[in-house]
Amino acid sequence: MGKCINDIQDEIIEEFELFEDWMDKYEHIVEMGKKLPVIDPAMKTEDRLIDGCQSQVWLAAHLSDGKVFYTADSDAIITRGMVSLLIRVFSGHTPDEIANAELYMVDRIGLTSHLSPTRSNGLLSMIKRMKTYAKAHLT
Amino acid sequence: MGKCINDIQDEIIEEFELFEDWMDKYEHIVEMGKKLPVIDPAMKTEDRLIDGCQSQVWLAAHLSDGKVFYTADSDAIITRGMVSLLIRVFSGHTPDEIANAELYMVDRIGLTSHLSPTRSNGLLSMIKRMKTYAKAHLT
Amino acid sequence: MKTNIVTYAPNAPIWQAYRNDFSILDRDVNNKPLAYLDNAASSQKPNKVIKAIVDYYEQMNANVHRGVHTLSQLSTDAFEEARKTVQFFINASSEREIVFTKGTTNAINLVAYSFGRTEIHPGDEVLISALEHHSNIVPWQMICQDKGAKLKVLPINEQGELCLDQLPSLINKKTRIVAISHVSNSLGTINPIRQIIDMAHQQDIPVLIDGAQAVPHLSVDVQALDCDFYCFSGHKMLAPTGIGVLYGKDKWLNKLTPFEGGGEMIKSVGFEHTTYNDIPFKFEAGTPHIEGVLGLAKAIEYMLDIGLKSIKAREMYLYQLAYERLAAIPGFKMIGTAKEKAPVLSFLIDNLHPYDIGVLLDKQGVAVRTGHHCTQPVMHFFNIPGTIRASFSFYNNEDDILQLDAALQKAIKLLS
Amino acid sequence: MKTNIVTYAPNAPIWQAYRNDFSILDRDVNNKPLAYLDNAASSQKPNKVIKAIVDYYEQMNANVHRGVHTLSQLSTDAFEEARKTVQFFINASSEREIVFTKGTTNAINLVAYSFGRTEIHPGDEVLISALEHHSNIVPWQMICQDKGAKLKVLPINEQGELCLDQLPSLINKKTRIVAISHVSNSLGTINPIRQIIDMAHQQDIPVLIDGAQAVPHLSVDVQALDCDFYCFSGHKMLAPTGIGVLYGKDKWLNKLTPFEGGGEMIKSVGFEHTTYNDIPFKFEAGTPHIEGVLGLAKAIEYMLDIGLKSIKAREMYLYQLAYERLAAIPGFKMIGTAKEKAPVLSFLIDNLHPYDIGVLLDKQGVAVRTGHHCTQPVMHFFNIPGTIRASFSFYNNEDDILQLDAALQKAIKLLS
Ligand SMILES: Cc1ncc(COP(=O)(O)O)c(C=O)c1O
Ligand SMILES: Cc1ncc(COP(=O)(O)O)c(C=O)c1O
Repeated sequence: MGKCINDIQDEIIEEFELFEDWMDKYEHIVEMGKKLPVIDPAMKTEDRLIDGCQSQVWLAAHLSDGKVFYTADSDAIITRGMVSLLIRVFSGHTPDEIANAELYMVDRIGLTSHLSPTRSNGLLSMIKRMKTYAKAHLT
Repeated sequence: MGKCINDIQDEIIEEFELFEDWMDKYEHIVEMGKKLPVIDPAMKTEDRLIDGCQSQVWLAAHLSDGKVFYTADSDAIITRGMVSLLIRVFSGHTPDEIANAELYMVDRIGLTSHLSPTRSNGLLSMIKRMKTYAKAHLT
Repeated sequence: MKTNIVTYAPNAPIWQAYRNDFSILDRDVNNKPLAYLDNAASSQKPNKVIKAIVDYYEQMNANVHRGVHTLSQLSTDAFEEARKTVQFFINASSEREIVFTKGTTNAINLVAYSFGRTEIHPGDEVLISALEHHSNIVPWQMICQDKGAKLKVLPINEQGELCLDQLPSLINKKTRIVAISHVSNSLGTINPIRQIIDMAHQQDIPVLIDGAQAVPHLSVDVQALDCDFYCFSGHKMLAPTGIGVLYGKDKWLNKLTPFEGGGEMIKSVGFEHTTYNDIPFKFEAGTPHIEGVLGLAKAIEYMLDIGLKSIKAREMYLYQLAYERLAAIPGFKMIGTAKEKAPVLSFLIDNLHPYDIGVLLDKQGVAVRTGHHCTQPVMHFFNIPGTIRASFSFYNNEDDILQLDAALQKAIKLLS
Repeated sequence: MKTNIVTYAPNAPIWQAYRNDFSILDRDVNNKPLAYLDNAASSQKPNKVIKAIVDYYEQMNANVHRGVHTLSQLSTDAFEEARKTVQFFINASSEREIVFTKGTTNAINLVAYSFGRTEIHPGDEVLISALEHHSNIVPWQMICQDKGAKLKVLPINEQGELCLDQLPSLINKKTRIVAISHVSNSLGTINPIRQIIDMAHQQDIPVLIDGAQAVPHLSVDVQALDCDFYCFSGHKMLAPTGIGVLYGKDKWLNKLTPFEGGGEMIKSVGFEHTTYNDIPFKFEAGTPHIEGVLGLAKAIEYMLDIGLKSIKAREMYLYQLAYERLAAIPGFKMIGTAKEKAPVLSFLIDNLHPYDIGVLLDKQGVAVRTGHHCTQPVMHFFNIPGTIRASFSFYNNEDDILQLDAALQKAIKLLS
């Protein structure tokens, strides 16, 4: 059995504690952004697009074996990095776990500003959609 | 021959110098307002009305013997007092004298605020009309 | 016995402390202490509101929304936080129902244009009342003229109250919207809007409430009222000029087309096709009045800190005190004697012209408003050129009223 | 040789003194000194402007026009004095041609609605350009849709300049109005509006100029330009938010019907018949943004004190300096290379996303704008998601630019 959502969040928090300054932190995010598997361009359809005004996010999800798996992409690399973090937290869990998860990690690693409702990067809408998808598959 | 316009203005200035405080000054204005001959209601027509938003002024003028004579009225007594002062200054003079007169008296007796363009008592428009009438009869 | 002064002054030292928050009240006018009794025209601003403006400019000024940089983030967060403060203040069900406007007038025009564009057709009717401020008359006249619709008017009685019994006969199948003030600015009448809204809703007719004179004095709950639109201005409730609010029910704001076009209010712009943003942004074209919004939120906090109930009690006490002093003056005639009243005292003295009184009160440091108060139809109804209006705020005090009383008596003496 | 710094800094100590008038520039952002280079979005405000607001509220706040009492008189006088200051600033022939609005967007909408109501008919055309801010696109789209008219667009070339040669073929008997920006906000292009106005006037077509980005940098003379309407915002030129100006030729303002209805804009109101006030009041419904108007006048005085020519020289010096530093960075690509430019530097670095750069510059205290800058059609034309835009004001200095340069290089390294 895989780790539960909060274990992954704690793991990420620990990971980020290593970084001394913002440079290292963002370097890490950019790194993750680069590593996120590139999405099939055919998947980048209108209905998967979350328009963030400045950077765009595409999100796809499917249910397999009672668990939700997400794939996502963005045109901005920092947003990709954040997207990759969120997928790492949510992907592979049951709809129930996802729907009820409390996302405290972003705050703790000092990246809250990226999720402020007034940020124009589409991340907050992405989380909403991730949860909405999970809720739609609640048993 | 009557006094010239500036003589009358100086006379009024002297008159007002007697007053020690605003009370006396306004008492005098109200007094003059009361003394101003009442205008024939039939004369209070639309075209003679100067709408000042708060108090209204009616102005009539006629030329006699090459001199302009004004009659005027207002629904507010302080405005009537001011009107009476202005008539005293301008009435009975030639169009030329009126058109070229510089009205310094209001300032000197400390009532400028009544003539500020933003005052809503119609006095400034009244002076304009008095001069316009005179100009129309310049020889 | 000349006067019958109410002796209950709720918690006076506290009120003196609040008064001290308004520096302007310390100034002289014509060498007399200022007695500012023109609050219905515009209120004064507490130091905290002024400071909020200064702080904004000294610490975080930047254009809101869309910006990635920190100042822009800070401004945007504060701006949207302020929207929630307004939501809380009038108990809207969502902050998306709060649209920032230039003021009440702008808010009413927004509805007249946007609602009018799709909902008003030739032969339709718009119902207002005879008590309305010009700002709740002229926009409807304009849209009615544009659309070939008809403006209907609910009359008032001698007390300055709406003739509610005539409402059923004025609302019919052709009525598209009812637009009524919560509180009359020239007479102070508090209108029974709850009843009016209910009656209109029974026929599925939406109601707009002009709340410009209500929010400074009453606690307003738009959900309890169930009104469809509610409009008010910041400057009459301790906030800066140039800012106001349109509350609109979610369903209406979503349904209506935008009023002004420009930045902020779009999702995407092409020359062929433009899609609009979500509410409330759809109705907020252009860079907003950011300092005004922050000042408004601060003003609301300030009022809530004092407590809306305390404010009301204090103001009615002052109003009552003023009424009892002035009513003792021979020739005093109150205009507007409704049972339910806000702290607005409109009156005349015999046949004296309001303008004359206004000038002489001003000479004695007393600021009241004279004239028609942008409600000419009300003046026509009473067949008067205008009134003298003293309007009270919680920061006024007994001295202001004594000064008004004495100055008024002196003015009358001088004019008689 | 990596850079080729222009070494001429006109009168640097003076500029440091001016910079000191802007307290906010002393603050830190993310533990770095703030380098505010988002001036095209909104400018910072000098202490004198902030003080003008405070003084207004502490000394003379009262509603303007109509009031008899002293504070109302003082406010009104200051308000109307401010109108004259604006008149002087753009050399209008009369203060009656100055209408106060909420901003540029509001001013353009006013014209689109009021002009549109009587002057645009089915089949008519409105001509704008491909360089316009959404605020000079959407209002025209909306009125064209309402009226069954057509929106025509003057294209731009690869330099981001208007294709002036195509103008004659786009202006014809059906064209009712031409609406063009003086200066582009996303690229900085200064448009040849004098020529455009002349060409339009030859066919008796009125021209509206969106001057939002011009007034902070250039000296504007509406009589010399002979434009029919000129619009701008206070907040981009050192003045408060929520205030702007519509200049309109006397003959047009007199001819057009009002936009919004309400207080101030009427002469008399009856339910049957309402007559409107004279210009400019006819277009100023509701209580105006008084502190904003006074702040705007103060901002103008401040700019005129420095001198518009000096401001321009200083800003072009900073722009040139920035350009030469950044152009030396590998992958730097300027977007918008018009011959005539305002101090706005829009650029991209290779294929890096503007948003990523924006975030990393912000981490280093540098505030620039990234994105489409409310000119999506311009971004479509260049087929880019947006740009990074550094825009300069006279109060910026060499350090701001060095900080931008260093931060940009660090961001690029991190992203590559
Ligand atoms: C060229 C141009 N036009 C219009 C506007 C809109 O100005 P405001 O948002 O102040 O109404 C702007 C501001 O972004 C602009 O740069
Ligand atoms: C009842 C009422 N409605 C509307 C208005 C107009 O408000 P504003 O001038 O702030 O737009 C006022 C203010 O005078 C008012 O008292």
